Amino acid sequence: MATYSLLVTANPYSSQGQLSAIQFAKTLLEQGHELMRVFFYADGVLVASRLHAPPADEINLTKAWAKLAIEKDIELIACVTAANKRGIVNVAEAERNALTGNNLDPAFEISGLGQLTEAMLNSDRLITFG
Amino acid sequence: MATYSLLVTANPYSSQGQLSAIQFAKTLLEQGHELMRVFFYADGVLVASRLHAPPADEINLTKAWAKLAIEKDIELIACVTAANKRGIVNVAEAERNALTGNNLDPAFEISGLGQLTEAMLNSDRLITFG
Amino acid sequence: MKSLYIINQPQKLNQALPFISEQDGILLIEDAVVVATYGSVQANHQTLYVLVEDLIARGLKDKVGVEQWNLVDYPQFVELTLQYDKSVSWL
Amino acid sequence: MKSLYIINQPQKLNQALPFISEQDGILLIEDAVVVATYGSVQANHQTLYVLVEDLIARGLKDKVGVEQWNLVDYPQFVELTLQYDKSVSWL
Amino acid sequence: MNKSICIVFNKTPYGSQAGRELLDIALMAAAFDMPITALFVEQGVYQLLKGQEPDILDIKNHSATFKALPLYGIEDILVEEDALQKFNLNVQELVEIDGLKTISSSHAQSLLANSDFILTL
Amino acid sequence: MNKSICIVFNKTPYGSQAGRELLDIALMAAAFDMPITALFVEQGVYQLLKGQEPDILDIKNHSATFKALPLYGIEDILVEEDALQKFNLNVQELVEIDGLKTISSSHAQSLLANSDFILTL
Repeated sequence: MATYSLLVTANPYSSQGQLSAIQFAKTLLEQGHELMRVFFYADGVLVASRLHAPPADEINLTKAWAKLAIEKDIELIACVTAANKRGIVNVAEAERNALTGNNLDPAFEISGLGQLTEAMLNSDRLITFG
Repeated sequence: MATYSLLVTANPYSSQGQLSAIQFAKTLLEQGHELMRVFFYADGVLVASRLHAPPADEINLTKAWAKLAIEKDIELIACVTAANKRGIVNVAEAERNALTGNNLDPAFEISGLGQLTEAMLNSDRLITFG
Repeated sequence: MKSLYIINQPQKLNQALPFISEQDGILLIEDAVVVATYGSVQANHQTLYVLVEDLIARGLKDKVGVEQWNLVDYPQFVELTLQYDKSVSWL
Repeated sequence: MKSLYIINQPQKLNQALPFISEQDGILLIEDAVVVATYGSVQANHQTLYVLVEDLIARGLKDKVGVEQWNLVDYPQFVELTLQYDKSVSWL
Repeated sequence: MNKSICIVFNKTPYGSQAGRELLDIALMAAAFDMPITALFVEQGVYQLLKGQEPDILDIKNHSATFKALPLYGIEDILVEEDALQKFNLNVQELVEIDGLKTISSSHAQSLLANSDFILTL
Repeated sequence: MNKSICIVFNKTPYGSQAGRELLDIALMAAAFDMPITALFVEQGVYQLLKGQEPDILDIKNHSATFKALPLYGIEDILVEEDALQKFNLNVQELVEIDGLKTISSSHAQSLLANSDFILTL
């Protein structure tokens, strides 16, 4: 059994990469492998907002990631620089930047790029979905 | 003198289109033309969030649009369907979708696609930035 | 009607060309400006423009083949959109 | 080391090919799966795979040139990432 | 006479939302009584392929909506011949839409020249 | 021996953030003492062009950061020869970076084959 980490840079709205990443994550877990961490970078961080309201008959990607994270105890980490630039902020970052509100979904964490490097060094495989 | 409307579909983070649109808007106004409306669609709606915190030495596109809108009295309209799907919501849409928070910048308005069609019919020129 | 085709990615020019009429204009902006600095375009009588601000941003202003390309700045870009009957952004 | 190159846009395959070694594998996913349904790829001994779920989504499953392409599903996709020493998403 | 609009589909589903979001524009413009042409070129011809099943990937299938275009008064539905040929497709493999026609690139050229607005995404 | 990483720049500035955001990854990986190669291929060679002035468009110029790569311990900075030729560029037109070398596509192939990780954006 192998340990995976995923790097997700795909725009959740105008590309298919987030869906592919979720499907890949589910499949590797079904096969008994371990998923250590999903690191969101570039436009990938946009999925970490809790304010999405897609049409009722369409998938909510944020909730799909959150479900996976809760059921399988997986770390979902969004890069702080990429996130702040793209309007994804938690309570602390909102205060630090004097913003009126915050939108990070509770299933996600904001952290630094070091978490990606660490995932590379401590996983057997890193797969990127862009 | 001519009346323009702009259709902005560019991702504000991973493409240059929003900047080009702002530059084009400023230039046409300097030349004495009228800018009736800027309609944001597809990934273009992402710029309408007030929660952006770009690095201090970089442009804040949301504020750049807002400044233009206030100084020159220009309508900035984000398509409601595109916006809700992409996590851009005003107070009313947040309530309607039972979301805990909202993030629409006060310089922008949320409305329907009919506002794009109307802009096409009532402007001399429609220029798209994608 | 004469149209101004606005191209903002290098690979889009060749994709758009079959649909652009002889009397039309083609304007390269953003990343597409690199196309004006190498080789030549199989244009079919269309007038070719490239946005100078986007060339300067990328350090490419002095590398444009000026016999084929007309350099325009933002004020001229606005004028072009009036000179042509409509503008088409080929995304 | 043997690498699995993952391609998700049609135009990226030709861009990536010069950098892919003979012993590597190439897997088409998402919009790139259309490439497996027309013409043939100038591959240089690499093993070629295409993701069947993405073909089915687009109504293209029966149009793949199966003499050149190996159809794999998501479980096989995961297995491929272990069979090869590393995976490379050529974005 | 109302201004006319040509909506150009040039991207494969489902890697982007372009097809879906252009359809929404087409339906809205139809409600405003604008004469509308839906033009499918390059990889956009894949939008019309029969037998799409994106639901297996949790993606909503919008290809059925193309069939409904005539109901909204959109009757000019044109497909680029060269693209079909290049991608090894034929008209029988496309969803059946009343009035769907194939056209040459040069015909597409003059169609585009004569439209008041042209939109791609 | 730490795992090695090859970071592949293949896109023009400033139409996307790819160059900028890949640089950030390179600098972070350097802090973890991973052996790093920065490889510029296809249109990515434009990242290194001298005389960029994106500030005239209110865009931050990140090209100076490439010069600083050796200070972060990143000394393998390689540029695809074929791309330079194709785009009518030469090495003298690139920013001066200690140790910058041009390589052939086949050399790039074996470099990629021997890296533990390869990242593009």
